[in-house]
Amino acid sequence: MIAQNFDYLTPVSLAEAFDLLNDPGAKVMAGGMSLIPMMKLRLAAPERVVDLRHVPGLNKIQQDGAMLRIGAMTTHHELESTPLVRAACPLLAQAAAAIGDVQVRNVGTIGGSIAHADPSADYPAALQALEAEIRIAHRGGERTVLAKDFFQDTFTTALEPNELIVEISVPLEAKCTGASYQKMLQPASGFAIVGIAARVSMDGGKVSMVRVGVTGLGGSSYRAANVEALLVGSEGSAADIGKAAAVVAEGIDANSDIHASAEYRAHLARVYTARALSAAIARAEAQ
Amino acid sequence: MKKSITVTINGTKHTHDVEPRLLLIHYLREVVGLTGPHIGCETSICGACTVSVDGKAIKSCAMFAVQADGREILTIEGLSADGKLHPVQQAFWEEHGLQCGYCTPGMIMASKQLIERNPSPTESEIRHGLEGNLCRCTGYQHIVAAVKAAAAKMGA
Amino acid sequence: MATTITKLDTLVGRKIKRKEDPRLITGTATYVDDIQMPGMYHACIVRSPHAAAHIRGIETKAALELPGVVAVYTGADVKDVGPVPCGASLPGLRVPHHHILAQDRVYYVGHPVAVVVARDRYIARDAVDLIEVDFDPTDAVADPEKALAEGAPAVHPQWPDNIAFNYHQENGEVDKVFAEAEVVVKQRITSQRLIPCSMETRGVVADYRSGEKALTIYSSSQIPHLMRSLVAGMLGIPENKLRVVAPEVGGGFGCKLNVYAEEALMGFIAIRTGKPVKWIESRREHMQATIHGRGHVDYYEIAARRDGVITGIKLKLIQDLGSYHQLLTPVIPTLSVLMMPGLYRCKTVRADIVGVFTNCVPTDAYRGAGRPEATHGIERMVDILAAELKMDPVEIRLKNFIHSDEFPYATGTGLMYDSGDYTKPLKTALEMANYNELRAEQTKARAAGRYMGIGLSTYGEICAIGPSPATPAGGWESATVRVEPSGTVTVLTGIKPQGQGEETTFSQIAADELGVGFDDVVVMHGDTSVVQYGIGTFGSRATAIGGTAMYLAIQELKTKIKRFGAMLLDSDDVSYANGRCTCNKSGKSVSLAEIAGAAHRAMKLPANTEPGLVASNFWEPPNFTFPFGAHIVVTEIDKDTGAIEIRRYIAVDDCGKVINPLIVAGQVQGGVVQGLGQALYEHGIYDDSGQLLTGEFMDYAIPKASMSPNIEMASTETPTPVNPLRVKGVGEAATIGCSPAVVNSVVDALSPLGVRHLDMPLTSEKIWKVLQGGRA
Amino acid sequence: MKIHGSHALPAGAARAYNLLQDPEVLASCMPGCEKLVKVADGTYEMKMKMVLAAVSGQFDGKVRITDPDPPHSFKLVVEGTGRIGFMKGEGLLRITPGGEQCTVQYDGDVHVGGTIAAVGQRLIDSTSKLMIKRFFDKLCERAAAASAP
Repeated sequence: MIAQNFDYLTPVSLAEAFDLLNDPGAKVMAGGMSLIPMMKLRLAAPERVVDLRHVPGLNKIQQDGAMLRIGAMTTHHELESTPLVRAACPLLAQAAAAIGDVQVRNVGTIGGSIAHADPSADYPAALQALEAEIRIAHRGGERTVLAKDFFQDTFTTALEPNELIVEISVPLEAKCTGASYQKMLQPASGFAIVGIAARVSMDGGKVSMVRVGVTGLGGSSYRAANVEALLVGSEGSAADIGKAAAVVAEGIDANSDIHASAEYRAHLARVYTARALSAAIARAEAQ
Repeated sequence: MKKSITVTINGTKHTHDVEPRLLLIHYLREVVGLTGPHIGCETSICGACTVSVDGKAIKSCAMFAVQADGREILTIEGLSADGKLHPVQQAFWEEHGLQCGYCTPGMIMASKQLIERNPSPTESEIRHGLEGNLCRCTGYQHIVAAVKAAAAKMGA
Repeated sequence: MATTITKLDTLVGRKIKRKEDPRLITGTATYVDDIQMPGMYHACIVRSPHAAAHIRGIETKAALELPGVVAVYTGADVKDVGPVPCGASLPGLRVPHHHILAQDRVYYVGHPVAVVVARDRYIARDAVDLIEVDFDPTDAVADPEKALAEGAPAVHPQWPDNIAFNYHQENGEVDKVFAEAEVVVKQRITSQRLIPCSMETRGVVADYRSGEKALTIYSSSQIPHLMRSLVAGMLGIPENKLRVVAPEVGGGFGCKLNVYAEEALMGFIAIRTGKPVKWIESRREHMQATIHGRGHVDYYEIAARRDGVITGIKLKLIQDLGSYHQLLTPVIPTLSVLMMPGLYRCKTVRADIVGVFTNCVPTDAYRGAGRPEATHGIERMVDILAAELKMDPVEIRLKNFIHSDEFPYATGTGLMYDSGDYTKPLKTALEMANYNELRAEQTKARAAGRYMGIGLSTYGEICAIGPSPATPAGGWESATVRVEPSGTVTVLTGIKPQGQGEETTFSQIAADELGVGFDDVVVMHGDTSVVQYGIGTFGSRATAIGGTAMYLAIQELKTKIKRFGAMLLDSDDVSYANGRCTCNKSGKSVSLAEIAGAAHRAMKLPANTEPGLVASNFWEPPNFTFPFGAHIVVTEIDKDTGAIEIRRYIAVDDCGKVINPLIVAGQVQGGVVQGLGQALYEHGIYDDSGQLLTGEFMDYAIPKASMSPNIEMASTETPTPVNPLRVKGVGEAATIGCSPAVVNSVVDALSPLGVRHLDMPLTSEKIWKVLQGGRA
Repeated sequence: MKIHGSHALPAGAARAYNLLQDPEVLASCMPGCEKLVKVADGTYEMKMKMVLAAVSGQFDGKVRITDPDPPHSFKLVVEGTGRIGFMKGEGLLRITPGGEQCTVQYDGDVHVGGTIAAVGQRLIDSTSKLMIKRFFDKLCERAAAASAP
C-alpha cells in the first residue's frame, strides 16, 4: 500500500524531461495507472519519478491529412469519447473504452499504456491492426516506429531508457471499412485474456483489406498476417472467416495462468478473431 | 524532499508540505481530515477511494498527493451543500443502495460521474459504468435502482 | 386540553428508509481507520512468505535504527501472551498452540512473524523491509486430501497424520437401508475455499491509559463483548479494565466473527509503549491472513426407492481447516452435518467428518458457515438422483419435502425444525418462472443445439443461532431499553450490525411497541462500556434473538409505564397505546413524555416501584429458526467459449415475519450475488507449495455490477413459533440457496452431454473443456 | 508451474555442454545476473537484479548443477530470494547434437513465492518465458562469438 520514497519531478518541457531521464534511477510517469499500483506493492521502486503532466503539447488529438495524430498523454477517456476519434478511428475508441474502468480511463494515457507493454493490455491489438506509427523523441531527435516493431515482448518495447513516446498516429478509416475490438476479460482484473482487433475493407463484395491485431495470447501483441492472407480476396463469409480465424494462434507460445490455460487462450483467440472479423465485415458492409 | 502543494478541496484551498510518495487518499484522510473516501485495496480495483479531481472521478489511492497540486478535488463530504443531500445521495438512501456503507462514498462519486456523462443510462450501462467500484453487500441491484432514480431526478 | 396524537401506522412490515444511511452517504461515519489519536503509533506486520519454514533468526537492528521506528517485537517478546482462542470443544480435538506471533516455525503464507511500531504508517512499512528473517523452508501441504495421504508433510510435527479431529454422527439403520436400496447414487462434491473480502478489511486501534491500567480496543468486529472476554484473557488483564468498541463495521460476513492475533498484539503494544497504536489490514493481508470460508471435499451417497423417495444419506466430509483453529474452525463442518438432510423427510443419515490440517490460513465462518456446503451437497445430490431416475427435479423435491402439517419436525441429525411450508415458495417460484414454458423452450433450444439450463434449489437453513447449549459461547442475546426523561427512547443491544440495518428494524419494532416516532428511537451497539454484555451479530440471529430481547424488555417497560400512568391518572384501569397511557374509565390520558418526566423527577412513586424507566432482558431462545426458500436459475451457455449467461434469477425466500421488506430484499440480493461469486468466479487458490495465488483483487474475482444478475424476488411468510416477533432471519439465506441453483442449472444445460456434476467455480474454461468432451 | 521448450545453439553438443557449465558464460547470459561466484563444485552464489518495465528487484541466489552426464544432459537448479519474493527453478537440460548445431531441450518446474506470487499471477508465465528466451538469445550470441575465428 505504501511506496518507497522517491523524488517527484515535473519537467515543463521535453528538453527538461530528457535531462531528467539521463539519470538511471528515473522512471517516467504518464497517467501512473500501471506504475503507481506497482510502486505501492513495492514491485517498482524508482528513485525519481518524472511526471510528464506539465510537458505541453502531449495531449492533442488532431487530424493531419489521412492520419489521426494523438498525443502520448491523451487519456483513454478522451480517446473513447472524442467525436473525432469515434468517427475517424472507431477501433481505437473501442479499445480505449475496453480498458479497466471509468476511473482508470480518466487518468491513464495511451502513451503510458503502450510504453508499459503489458501483454494483456487492450491498445496493442488495435495499434497492430491499425499499423500505428509511434513517434519517439530523444534528446536532439526523433524516430518513428511501427507498432509491429514497437511491441517486442512481455513488458518490452523498442523504447530506449532515454526516449519518450510523443505521439501515436493511426490512419483515418477509409470508406467501406469496418472495425471491431472483441475481448474476453479476466473477471478479477478486467485485463484481456485475449483481445482481438480487426479491420476489414470491403470492395465489390470481396474483402479488399484486412488487419488483425492480437493481445493477451502470447508474450507480446502481434499482427496475425496469416489470418489476413487467408481472408483477403474472399467474400468474407462465415466459412471464410472461420478458416482464417483458425490459424490466429499458429506458432504462438500461448500464455498460461490461473485464469486461462494456453490451450483455452488459443481457442479463445480463434473464437474472438472470428467474432471481431464478423463484426468488422458487418460494419464495413453497412457503409 | 517534501513538496509544497496547494489543493482546492470541496471549495477550500489547502496548502501542505508532503512527501512525494504520500497517496492522495492518505492526504485527504489523514492530513486534511476527510475520512469519507475509504481504502479497500491496493491495486486500484475496488474504487472505495473514488473522488473527483478537476471534475473527473479518479481513484485517490492511485494518485500521489503531489499530482493533485493546483487541482480541484471534490469528496463525498463536499457533495451535499447546506445540509441538502445531492440527488445521488438521496437516491442511494431511498432505494437502499447501501448496507455496510464502506464502498458507498466511492460508489456515489462514480455514480455521479456516470450520470453527468450519460443522463439517462440503461441498466446495462449502469452496471458497466460501475465496474470500477466493488460492493460486497448489496448485490448491486439497489445501487442500479438508485442510479436510475437519481438520473431521473437530475434530468427532471 | 392536551392534543391527542394518534399513531396511525405501524412501522413493522413497511419499507422504511434506514436511519444508518445519512452518516454513510455523507462520508461522516467512523470506521476503525478513521480514528485518530494524539501521538498515535502505527503498526505494520512482517508476515511469512513461506507456507512452512523454521525460523532460524530474525535481525531487527536495521529496522530499529530507522528514524521514526519505536519498537520491533518478535515471537520471543509475546510468548507469554495467551494463544489465539479456539472456542470449539469436540471430543479428542487437537488444538495447536496458536501464538500471536510465530515462535520457531511458520505454518502458512501470511503467518505473522514480527511487528514494527513507528511514528507513521509509511515509516512502519519501510521498516518491515529492513527486517531480515532467516527462514529455512520445509515441505508444505495445501490440499486436505493430499494432507491425509501416507507420507504427506506434517503441518504440525507432533501430529504426522494431519488429522485434527474425527466426528461421527448417525441415525437409523444406515447400512441396512443402503444394502436394501433400489438405487444408490454417489458423488464427490467440493465447496472450494473462499475469501470473505469485506470491503473494509480488519483493523485495530488500541489505547492504554496507564494511570487507570485500562485498555481500549477499537476493532472492526461482529462480537465486541466476546472479544473483550477473550482478549482480556490473552493479555492477562481484568475483563472490566478492557473496553472493546466496534465502531462502524464495513462488512463482516463471518470473517469478523473472530478474535485474531492482531487484537491482542495491538493491546500488547499499547501497554508496552504507553501510546495508542493502529493497525489496518491491507487487502493482501486480508487475502492471506483473515479466515477463509468453505474448504470442503464431500463424498455423498444417497439411497432411494425407484419412485424417488430418499431413504438414506451418507456423507464423508473432509474439512480443510488450515494450520490452526480460529474461534470456530472445527465447529463449521458440524453445522453442515446438522443440515445435511435439507428439507427432506429422510431420517436415516450417517456423517463422518475428518478435520484436516493444511499449511493454509484457517477456515472459519463465512456467510452461511457450513450450511451452504450442506445445502449445495444435498441439492446437488437430489438433482443427481432425479437424473438417475429420469424424474423432474421439481417432482422429486415435492415427493420428499417434509409436509407442512409435520412441524415441529425432528430431523435425523438432532434438530427440531420449527415451522415450514416448503411447497409454497417453490410453487411461487415456479409460477414466476413459468416453469412449464421454460421446459418447453428448453426442449426447442436443445433441438437447435443450444445449451439452456433450468436449475433450482429448495433450501433450508439453521438461523437465529442459537440456544446456548448448542453454541460454543452462549446463544442468548441482550437488550436494555430506556425511556429518557424527555420521552425519547434509547435501545442498547448486544448485537453488532455490519450493514444489516438493525438500527432501523429495531427502531421500527420499538416505535410500534412504545407508540413513539421512528426518529424518537436511538439504537446503540458495539461499545462494551455502553452496552450490557451481548453475544453479537452472526448466524442470522440479530433480529430473531436480539430483537426479541428488546421486545421483551419493552414489554417489561410497558408494565412500569402503565404503573406510572395509573398513578398520574389516579386510576386503577389504564391501557397503553400510541404513546399514551389512557384511563379506560375517564378517557383521560398522559403521554409517554409526561410519564417519563414523572418517573425521573420521582416526586411521587407508585407502590413498590423504583424511579426511572429502564428495562433489560437477556433472552435465551428455545430453539433455532429454520427459514427456507426456492431459487430458480435459467442459464445459457456460449458454445464457443463456455461462458455462462444467467438469463433469469428468481428468488423466493421465507424468513418468517418481515420487519422491513426493503432490508430483506437487500439481504437477498446481496446474498445471491455472494453465492453467485462462489458458483462462478471465486476460488482462494493455493499452489502445491502453499503459496496463495489469489492474493489481490487482481486475481480473486468478487462479482462486479456487470457480472451480477437482476433478481426477481418474492417472499412467503411462514412465522416461527420460536420467538414472539415470529422472525426467522435472512442474512445468509440467499447465499445458501444460490450456489446449488446455479450449478444445477448449468449441469442441466449440459446434461445432453452426459454431464452429471461439476465442481465450483464454473469458470468458462471448465465449461469449455466439458463441451470439448473432456472432463473439467 | 511447468516449463519446457527447446532452443537451437550454434555449437556442437560437447561445446554447448561446456558453455552451459561455465560460470562466466552463465553469468553473462542470465538476465540481470550481476555476480556469480563458485562456492563448491557445481554450486555458485549469485546476485541478480531483475528489471522488467517498471518492476525491479534484487535477488540473492544459488545456482547448482547436478546429475552431470556430459555431453548429454545435466540438471540445473536456480534459487533466488529477494524483497519482492523468491523463486526456485529446477530443470533437466538435454543436448541433442545436430552437426555444427545442437538443440538444448529443457523440462522443469518453477516455483514462485512472496509478493510476486501473490500479486503477479497473470504475468509469471510470460515473464518466465521472456527470461528463458533472453538467456538463450545471449547464449547463442556467446556460442556464435566463441566459435568465430
